[in-house]
Amino acid sequence: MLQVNYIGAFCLIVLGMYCMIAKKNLMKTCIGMGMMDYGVNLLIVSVGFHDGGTAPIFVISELSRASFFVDPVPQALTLTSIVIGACTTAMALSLVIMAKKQYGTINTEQIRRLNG
Amino acid sequence: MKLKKKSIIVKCAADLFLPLASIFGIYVVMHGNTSPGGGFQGGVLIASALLLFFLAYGGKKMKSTFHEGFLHSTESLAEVVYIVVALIGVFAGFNFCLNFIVFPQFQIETAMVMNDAVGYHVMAGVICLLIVMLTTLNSDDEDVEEGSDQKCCK
Amino acid sequence: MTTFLINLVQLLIFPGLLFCVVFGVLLAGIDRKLVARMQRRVGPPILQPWYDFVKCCGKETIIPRYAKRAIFIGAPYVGLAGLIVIALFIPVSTYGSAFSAGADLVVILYLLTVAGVALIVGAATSGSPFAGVGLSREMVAMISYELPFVLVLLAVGRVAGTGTAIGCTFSLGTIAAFQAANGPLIAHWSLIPAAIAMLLVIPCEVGSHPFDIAEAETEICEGALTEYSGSPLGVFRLSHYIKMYIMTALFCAMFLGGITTGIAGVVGIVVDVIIFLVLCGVVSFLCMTIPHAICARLRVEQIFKFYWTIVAGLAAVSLIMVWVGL
Amino acid sequence: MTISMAHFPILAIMVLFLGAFLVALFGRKSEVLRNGISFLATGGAMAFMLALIKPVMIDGEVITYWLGNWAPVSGWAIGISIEVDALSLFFGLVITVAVFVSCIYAFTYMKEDDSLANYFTLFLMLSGSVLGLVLSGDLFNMFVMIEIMTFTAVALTAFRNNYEGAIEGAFKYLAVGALGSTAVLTGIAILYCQLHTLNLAQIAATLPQYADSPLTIMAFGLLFIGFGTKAFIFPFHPLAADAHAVAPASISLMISGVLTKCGVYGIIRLVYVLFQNVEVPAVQYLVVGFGTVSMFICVTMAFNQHNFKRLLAFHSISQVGYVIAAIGLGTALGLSSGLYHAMNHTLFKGLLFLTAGAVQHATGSLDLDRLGGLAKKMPKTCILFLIGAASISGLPPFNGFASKWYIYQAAFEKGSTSGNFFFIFVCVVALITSVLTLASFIKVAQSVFFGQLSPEFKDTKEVSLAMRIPMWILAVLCIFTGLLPGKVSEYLLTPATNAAMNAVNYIDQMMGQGYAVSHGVAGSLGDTAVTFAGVWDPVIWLLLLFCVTCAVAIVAILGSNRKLGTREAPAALQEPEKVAPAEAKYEPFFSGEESVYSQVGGSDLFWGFKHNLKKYFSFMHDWHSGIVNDYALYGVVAIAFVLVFCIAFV
Repeated sequence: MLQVNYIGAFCLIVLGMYCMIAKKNLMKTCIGMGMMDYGVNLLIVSVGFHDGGTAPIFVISELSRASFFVDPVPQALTLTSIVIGACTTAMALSLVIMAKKQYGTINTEQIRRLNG
Repeated sequence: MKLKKKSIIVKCAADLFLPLASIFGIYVVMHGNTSPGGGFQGGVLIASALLLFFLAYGGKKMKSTFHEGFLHSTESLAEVVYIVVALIGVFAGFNFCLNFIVFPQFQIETAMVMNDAVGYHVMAGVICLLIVMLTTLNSDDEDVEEGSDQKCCK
Repeated sequence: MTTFLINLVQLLIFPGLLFCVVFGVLLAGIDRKLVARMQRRVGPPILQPWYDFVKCCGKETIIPRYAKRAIFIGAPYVGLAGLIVIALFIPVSTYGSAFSAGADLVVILYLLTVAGVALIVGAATSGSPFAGVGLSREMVAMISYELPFVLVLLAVGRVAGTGTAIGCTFSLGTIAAFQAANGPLIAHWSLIPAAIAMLLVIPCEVGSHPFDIAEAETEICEGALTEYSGSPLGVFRLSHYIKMYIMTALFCAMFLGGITTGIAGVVGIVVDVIIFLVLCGVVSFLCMTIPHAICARLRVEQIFKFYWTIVAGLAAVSLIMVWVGL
Repeated sequence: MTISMAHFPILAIMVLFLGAFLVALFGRKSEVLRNGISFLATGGAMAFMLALIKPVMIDGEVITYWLGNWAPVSGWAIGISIEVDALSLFFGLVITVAVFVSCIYAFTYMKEDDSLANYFTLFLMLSGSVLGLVLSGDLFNMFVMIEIMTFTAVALTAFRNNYEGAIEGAFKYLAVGALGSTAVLTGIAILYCQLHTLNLAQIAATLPQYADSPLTIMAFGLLFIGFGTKAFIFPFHPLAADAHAVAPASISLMISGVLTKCGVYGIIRLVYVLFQNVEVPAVQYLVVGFGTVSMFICVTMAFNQHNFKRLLAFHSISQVGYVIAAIGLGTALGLSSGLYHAMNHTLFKGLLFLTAGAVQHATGSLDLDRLGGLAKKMPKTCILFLIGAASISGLPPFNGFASKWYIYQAAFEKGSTSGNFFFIFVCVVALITSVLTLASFIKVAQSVFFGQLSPEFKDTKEVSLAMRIPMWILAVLCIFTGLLPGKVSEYLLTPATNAAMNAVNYIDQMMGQGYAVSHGVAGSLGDTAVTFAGVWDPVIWLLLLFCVTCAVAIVAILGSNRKLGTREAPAALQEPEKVAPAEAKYEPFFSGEESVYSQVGGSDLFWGFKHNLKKYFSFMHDWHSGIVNDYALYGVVAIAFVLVFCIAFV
């Protein structure tokens, strides 16, 4: 069950990287960045997942040795990471909008005034 | 995808769900320190109600209803509040971000105040972001659309 | 107080200012004389470089329009002073060095760069395109000889440092002590390629004839020195002579140390120093006079290729042999 | 009410963030308020850091601080912590000084831009996040701070979005930087999966048990390349070049002086404290190899450049290469030389970027082929530039030389004691890189400050004092740290080195005494005593130089007692078109054609060098294609290489 998650995370990361390498469109580069983010998020959530565990919501009195729940820390991490990913994506998209205004294109082959 | 003129169904639905969405968001913010969720999620929920408003009433109405400048400037106020409240711990002789009860009779903890500050900040920030994005992306289309509609009517 | 006076004497007379100037001028004069003899000319008197210098100092100094006055005038003096300070760090046979605690081989490598940079900055501020080309060539020459020079230094440091705790040294004092105990390093056969490389590095560092691309007067009107006149020009010429002494002395200190009479006392030291100076003269003859007499000037790109392939190759062979313990 | 020393780190971070939000709140209208808040925030952060020197650097304390008093429970760190040892404080000091200088410089430099409240908000957030990164004791917090840092740095790079290429540079930085962030986050996820903790000290304590597990090694590789991305090591250097060239100069200072230091700090923490695997030969090859390749390739790339700041950007990576190569040596001398060079790099590269900014401010151009002869118009900036250039190219007695000298000693010593030729090779490359750096700065000096003044820039004015003061601060620091390597080493480098080499103390201070030993962390790494293979005393040299210069000058003055002296070139030369009759005696020499503007441009220099290596140079030029896909490809290849290398050899 969990292996699927790991394989999925790996596939997402690799797909994201592929997208960044191969696609000559700034929008697709952004999508690639997003996919990498999601892949890592999936990985982190899977790391904290225990098969059959409950949601980690307790009051102190309910908590005992026997309580079996999924690790809450990775979920917090994922949340933070999602927020950061959203910011990064927003930033990247706004840069794409401005690049389109300045260069008149979003083809990476033509956005290369800084080179050499 | 272009949206046609706002239909009455969307408007009615929005009128119905807007308060619900907002209240749910506020609920999540307020209970952030004791239950799952918290400032960020609640803030985003409230802000997403804006999308509903946009769908129903359009960009111009949205811009006139939500005061972008005000939200933008008070957004940083929330952060300042957060840091100041967190610093209370330092000046009271404890550590930064320490959670303790400020007003025992109301069960108000510093964590709650901080949570609310985050909620407000996120809400203001995301609303500003949405307004900026929606107006830059759709302003031209809308004008053209309205113009063409008028022509058709004439 | 006595220490101070001794230091002052060392600074100003031996092995400092006066000695450097006298011996540098002598070396240059002998070099010119020998070249002339090898070309079947009578040649100038041996003190001709000194007459040149004095004559230059008596002439008017003209500062070009684009020059920044302070830098233009100051550069030659700083370069000269930098060179003389190096002389204080190089051990002179059994007399040793005046301030051995001050610097090691790497520092000397860089202090030599200071003199080069003084020339370059002086040339750059003059604003002449000839000077621009000249400084570009000077810098290329610097890049060229730096690689073999570094390799030689590392090879020598490794051999001389065999006795120390960390198995390597950059300190000239340690190198001198090693040679005093074990004989000159040139006798160490794996260092012979390094010594040859070093002999080839010296003329380029000094900028003597086949490698004088920076001042090639037939091509770029004196290059870096185009706009210089009067005493700054004289000082640059003097720096050139002193560099001849310093580089040969460095070679002697690195490879020919430990050739001493073994006599104790002042007489022994004097004799040793004289031997050292004679060795300097011989090295100067080998590495500067002979190429000067028999070679035509190389082109810029030839120099670079020559140093980064043949000379660096020699030095690298030596370094690797030293490293694998041969 | 006194605030104990333990609060100072968090206050230093928070004062910057608070300043950022206050600027956003009040700084839109009033310039005085905006500058005042920024000045107080950066100055305050610097004061807090300086106040910590006494307890941390000299008395050797380690400040641990649990946010919200969430102290560890039964050996498990459950809260977020701040831990300041000498290593963190060293970087904290470097960062706050650079931030402070950049802030004062920006007051004048950015004056003509609009929406400055945004600039200072982002700037202070950037500073705060960088400081938070080095002081944090929590791995995930480090990641968050890295992300804030990248994010704000990208926004600031694109701040002058009307500049050609600003958007493009920022986008590349963001996109390829995301690869690095992904690598860091994946590494953290893998570590968490194994250890179920994010606290640095606890990870450091428990990791040695899993040292041979492939997961650990994979995490190491990912974290290494992730932090390497933030330090812009090869092959991520094109990002730095693009970002630097288009960012405002005060931000270029931040990117090169501060952001790259975060990457360096991350790598040090990683190999010395977290994984403690710096003694493994393969790790040394990896770290030193990346450093060496960066330093050589970037310095040769600088020969191709026509833009002042882009050239400086390549040098920046080249110097960071020195630092990384030095810290990878794994000896005490190597680490302290790396730290020393890291500090010096911030100082001199900051100075150079600020002079570039001054040139840009005064002339509006950064094109090396157009500028020239500014020494006459901007003499004070020229002196500052020469100090910076002398420092970076390692001319004695400036600080660049002192730290490079340490690095050569360290590499040579390491090669000698380990008998490994690789480190000797590193030493040779470092020495050659140094002379190439010198050549490159000769090029800048010739094509910006010396040579002939282009008619285009004949009305250039010297920049104002407010811009020169920050430059002088850095210049004076450059000279002092160069002249007093002994003192710097005693008060800053040795404590920091000892702290980094002593992981046990770091763990114990955080998690309680005996925690490290109970988890089987074996003592401190290696011997922290330092021996040198050579000697260098800048003070003696400087005294001697001074004496000899005086002697030479006296002789020269006495020698020229005839009233000839020196004189400026005659008016005939000054104004070729109107020959003054009084100067007629010069006419035979200066008459004829009028002098024309002929400047040997930057790209024409060093022909002999470039000609021989023209295949290499044209290959490198094509290789830095400027296409974001290509850079992403290099990044992915680097990640893959590091992973394969780690799994195969570590």
